[in-house]
Amino acid sequence: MKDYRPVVYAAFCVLLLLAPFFLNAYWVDVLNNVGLYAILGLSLNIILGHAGLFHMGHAAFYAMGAYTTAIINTTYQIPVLWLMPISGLVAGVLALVIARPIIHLRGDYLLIVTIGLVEITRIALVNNIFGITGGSNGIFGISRPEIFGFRIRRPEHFFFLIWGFAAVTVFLFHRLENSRFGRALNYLREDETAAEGSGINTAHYKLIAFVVGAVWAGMAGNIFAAKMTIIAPESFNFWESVILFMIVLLGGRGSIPGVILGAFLIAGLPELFRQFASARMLIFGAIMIAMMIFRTEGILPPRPRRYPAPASGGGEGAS
Amino acid sequence: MSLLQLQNLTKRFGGLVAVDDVSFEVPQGAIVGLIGPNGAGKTTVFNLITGNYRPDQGDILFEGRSIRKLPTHKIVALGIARTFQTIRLFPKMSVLENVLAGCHCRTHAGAVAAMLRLPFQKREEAAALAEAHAELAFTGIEHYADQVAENLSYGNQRLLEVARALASRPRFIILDEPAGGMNDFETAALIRIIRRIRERGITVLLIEHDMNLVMEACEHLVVLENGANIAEGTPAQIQADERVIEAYLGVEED
Amino acid sequence: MKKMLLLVLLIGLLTVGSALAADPIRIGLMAPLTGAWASEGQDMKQIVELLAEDLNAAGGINGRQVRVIIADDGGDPRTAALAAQRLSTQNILAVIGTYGSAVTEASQGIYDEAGIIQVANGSTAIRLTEKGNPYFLRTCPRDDEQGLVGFKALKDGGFKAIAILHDNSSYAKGLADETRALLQKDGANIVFFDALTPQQNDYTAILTRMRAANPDVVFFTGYYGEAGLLLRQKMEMNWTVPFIGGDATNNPDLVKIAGPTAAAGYRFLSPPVPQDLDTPEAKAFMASYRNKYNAEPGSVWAVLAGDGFRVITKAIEATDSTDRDKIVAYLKNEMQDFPGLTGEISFDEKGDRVGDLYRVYEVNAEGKFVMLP
Amino acid sequence: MDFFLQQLTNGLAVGSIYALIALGYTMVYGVLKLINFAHGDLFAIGAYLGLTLLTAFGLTRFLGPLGVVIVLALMVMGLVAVVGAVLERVAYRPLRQAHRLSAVVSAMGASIFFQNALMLIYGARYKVYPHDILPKNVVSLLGVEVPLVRLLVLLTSVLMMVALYLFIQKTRIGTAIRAAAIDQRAAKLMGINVDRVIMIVFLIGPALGGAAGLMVGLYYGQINFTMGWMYGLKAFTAAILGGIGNIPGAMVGGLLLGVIEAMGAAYLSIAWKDAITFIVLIAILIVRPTGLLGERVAEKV
Repeated sequence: MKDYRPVVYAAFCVLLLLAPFFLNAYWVDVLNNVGLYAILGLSLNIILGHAGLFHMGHAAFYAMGAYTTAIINTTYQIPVLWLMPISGLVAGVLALVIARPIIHLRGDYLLIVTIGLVEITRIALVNNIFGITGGSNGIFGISRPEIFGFRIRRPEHFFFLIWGFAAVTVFLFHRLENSRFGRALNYLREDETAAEGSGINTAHYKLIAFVVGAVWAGMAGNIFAAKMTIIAPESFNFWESVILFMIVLLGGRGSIPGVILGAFLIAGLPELFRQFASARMLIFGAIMIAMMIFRTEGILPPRPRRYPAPASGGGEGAS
Repeated sequence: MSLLQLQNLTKRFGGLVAVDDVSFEVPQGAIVGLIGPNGAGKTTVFNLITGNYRPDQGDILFEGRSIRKLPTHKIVALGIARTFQTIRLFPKMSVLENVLAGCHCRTHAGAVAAMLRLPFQKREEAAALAEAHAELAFTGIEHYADQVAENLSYGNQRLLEVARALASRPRFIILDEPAGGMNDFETAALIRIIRRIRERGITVLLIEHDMNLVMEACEHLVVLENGANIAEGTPAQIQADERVIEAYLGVEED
Repeated sequence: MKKMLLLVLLIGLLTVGSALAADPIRIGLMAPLTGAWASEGQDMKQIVELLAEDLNAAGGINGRQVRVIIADDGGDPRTAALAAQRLSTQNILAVIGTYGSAVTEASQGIYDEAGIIQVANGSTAIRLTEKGNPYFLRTCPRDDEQGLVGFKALKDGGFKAIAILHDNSSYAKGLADETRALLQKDGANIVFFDALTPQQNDYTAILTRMRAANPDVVFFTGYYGEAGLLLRQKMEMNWTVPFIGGDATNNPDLVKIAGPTAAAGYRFLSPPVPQDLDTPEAKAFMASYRNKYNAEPGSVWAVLAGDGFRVITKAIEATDSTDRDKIVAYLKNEMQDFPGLTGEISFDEKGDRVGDLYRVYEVNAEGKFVMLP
Repeated sequence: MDFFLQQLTNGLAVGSIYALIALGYTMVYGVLKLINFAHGDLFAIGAYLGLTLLTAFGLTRFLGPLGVVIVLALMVMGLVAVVGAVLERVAYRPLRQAHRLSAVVSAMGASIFFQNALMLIYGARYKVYPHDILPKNVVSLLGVEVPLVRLLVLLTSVLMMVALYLFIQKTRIGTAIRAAAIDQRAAKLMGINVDRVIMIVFLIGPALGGAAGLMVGLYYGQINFTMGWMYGLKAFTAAILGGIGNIPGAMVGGLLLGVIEAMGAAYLSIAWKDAITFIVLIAILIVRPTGLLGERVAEKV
């Protein structure tokens, strides 16, 4: 059978690129949300999809990035986009510190601890920890980002910022997947003992998976803060983590196209159902069950990696 | 000098003494068999060597250096590779990727290098691929390279574990019942492979119940019973040893 | 994915198309129809829909019908920004809502840029009207105003040891902070200040601790659900300290939850609700509401959304125009003491509601709210 | 000391409800290794059904308080059990062979579905149980005044837990459940109808959850459609704390969680109460990675 996926992907990219020229501000903003969730989903995919760690606290890292941006921007007026690497770094370092003692927990025990992490983060934000998070009011007056003097303000502008960053993410994460690092994460997901026995420092890779995921979530938090200009703790609650968790699982663990599709479904479908008003989440819940039953491994599960054929027919004994 | 020395190794699980004051040495370049009835503590000894378990007493020296406290992946990096009694492959990944796992500890590229595709990362990746293919060829399963590991036959899964272990460029390899589940034809091929492993300068320590294999392949045998080392010597010596015969016969009477 | 996008495109085009074809005056309502504040949002929707129906039945505004377009903000800022984007593409003149200051704030800039008048109903944070945003008004009072009322009530009561409890929501926290600051300046003795976690049913641990601080009054700034439970569990503990609450407890469900015995004597500060007003507008509204929903209106915030709708339609009628600047100018400068469902309504230049709004209510022995003189 | 004892009883009462819900999580987990994220919502359904049945049949007119509670409990438990079994049949059984995380998504979908169904059927406002069903007496215990109902809640939960424990340990079905929990394949080979075992687990767990919902309704009076999330999360925490899959663990975990919460609020900070609880949980798990009573088997290599 002919592989028509490149055609589909290309068509998707073209349609997406053209979308802001045809859609109204609302639908563009829906796509912006989808894009943000896609970036977050891809970052969680490293931890949950590739390394197989049950991490249901990703919103915590997202929050750390958003708050880092908000606090520094509103106190020192440093342009928002400059803060993107700093937000990523702060989230990454905190992830390293937090994940260190809990990394050896398995499966569902890790799950509840990461839920705890997101709850502790939210409660800390609500209680205005260190007097810098603004409590439940959050932080307001975050400035709009600027690129070469161009002020990013309208949803169409953000569309290109967000999906541009998503494209960079896809590009880099695709490389990451198809590398020694990506494989190492998969080994530890498949069988931790065998991975360690093959010489892989599993604890190290778990930590790095957390850090990479957190850095990206932190940078997504930066964009989120810039887009909203106000952030509040309720945007980073446990439910937000659950949404990200579902995006990865519904789309297909370890699959980049899957996660993006997952973001479209989880962040986009409820918007399509707005006409059902109060019943929209009910329908959404039912559809989630149905989708999982019909595609048990996610809608677009990952495809096997491809490797170049060996140069010669394979020789005798390596050493 | 002996490559590996076990000194008065003891391991307890609750009240059970699984390994009781075991000492033996594995000379450089040898093929040594560790035999004994089921439950004698053979696999536990392996797990102690590879750092999966920590000994309660005693020490393990590899090339004269204690590895008792090292984590498993560091022990692999020092040059000790192993296979598992209950096959532990990465079942959903391809055969080639399983072998690449072994290459891991000899390569270095991290997450950033991978994202940027640095030149050294590309070279390293190509070299690892070549090496993985070579090990598949060495064990004779190269045409399955693109298959999913769990679809291989039992015998080939065992060989794949050997290939994965070899890909870590060990100086010492530990095979835990490598012939388990193999037919006679496959076992004969395995014996040839074990010999060729030694020819590559790799010392072999194996657990095996297939006495034909043990007697044919090993130069030196260590016999465990109830966690204790009861005899040691050449296959001929062991076959004549009263205590060994008793131990094995005693088991068969049960 | 491709199909999905086409669908998105199609629906997008349809909404634009239908918006352009519309003739009636379009007014948006942004409310938390789902999520943690769904009960407030559903009440807001019921009230605004009812008012619109009644208005249209009576001939609309100067002959033009009114259409209410509803968007769910889910009670969270992100969804609210989306809802605001959606409403601003719907060709609306003004929007009512929403509930929660952070949620409102996330939508403020979007409406401002789209030139849509926003009348918030449950967003009391001071800063919302301090930004110089010309099209933003609110029918609810600000935290500092209510803080002042809270302070006066506590001071007039002659309480010596005061406990303040909030729930860490931005509204309750704001009120608690304002009141505490005023009390401290006055040299009052605050023996307890902390926040409970909403929706947890069991507050005995908190009550026990609060009791140990031995206050002679408790000022609770949170919501009626928790207030009802606190009163009920307080009674079970045989603790007789008086409770005073903020306007988020102005909801008849409070008595249902606490039970009339436990609720009796409870006081709270609130703008008046239509049940207690004898203006013809309030009476007509109550009759209509009871007739349609066979219940009493819930929280005062939902009624404030109704007032938002009423002032906007009044301004359109009075100016006979859909020009935003004229409407806002009318609301801020010309409209004086408009008979609202929560008392008389006037706005100042910032868009804040002015006037002595607050009343003190007490729950009587039958469990009815009685406005104290 | 009075203060401490008072807080202890406060914590135990809350904890006994957590424990009762936690049992449902832990039983399902024991057999299916599935975290039933919809379990909290089954609990909420129990609370709502209790209210509906109570007002629909006017039970209070011809039964005493005890009679009302017992009849109501039996009806609620039966109905919620049916909902649970239907949930298993529709949302989980088709995913039995799939990766265990797939069923988690299905469970979350079910949770969203139930929660919004409750909102659509009953409305978003708080619902309130009548006040006059339970006695209002206060009893004195070790010098501490405790409402009688509070003791009854604790007592009922403990009784149910003991009954469940005996059922699991002493009956044939209980043995089958334990066997299926250890190794489903082996259980099947031994002639155990695993599908039936799972069905039974999905009857008992939700029934207990429904009973807990009814208790919350009767005792606290106030219920709302989102309550399942909060209680569900707490109960899941409790199950993990005790060692998930372990029935006495769920009881211990639940009670302990309630006490930790009460003590956190009593001696540290009320606003930080839930954060303190999670920090204690994390600390416990760092020391005992499989919970308090969870099995700690050295992994077989």
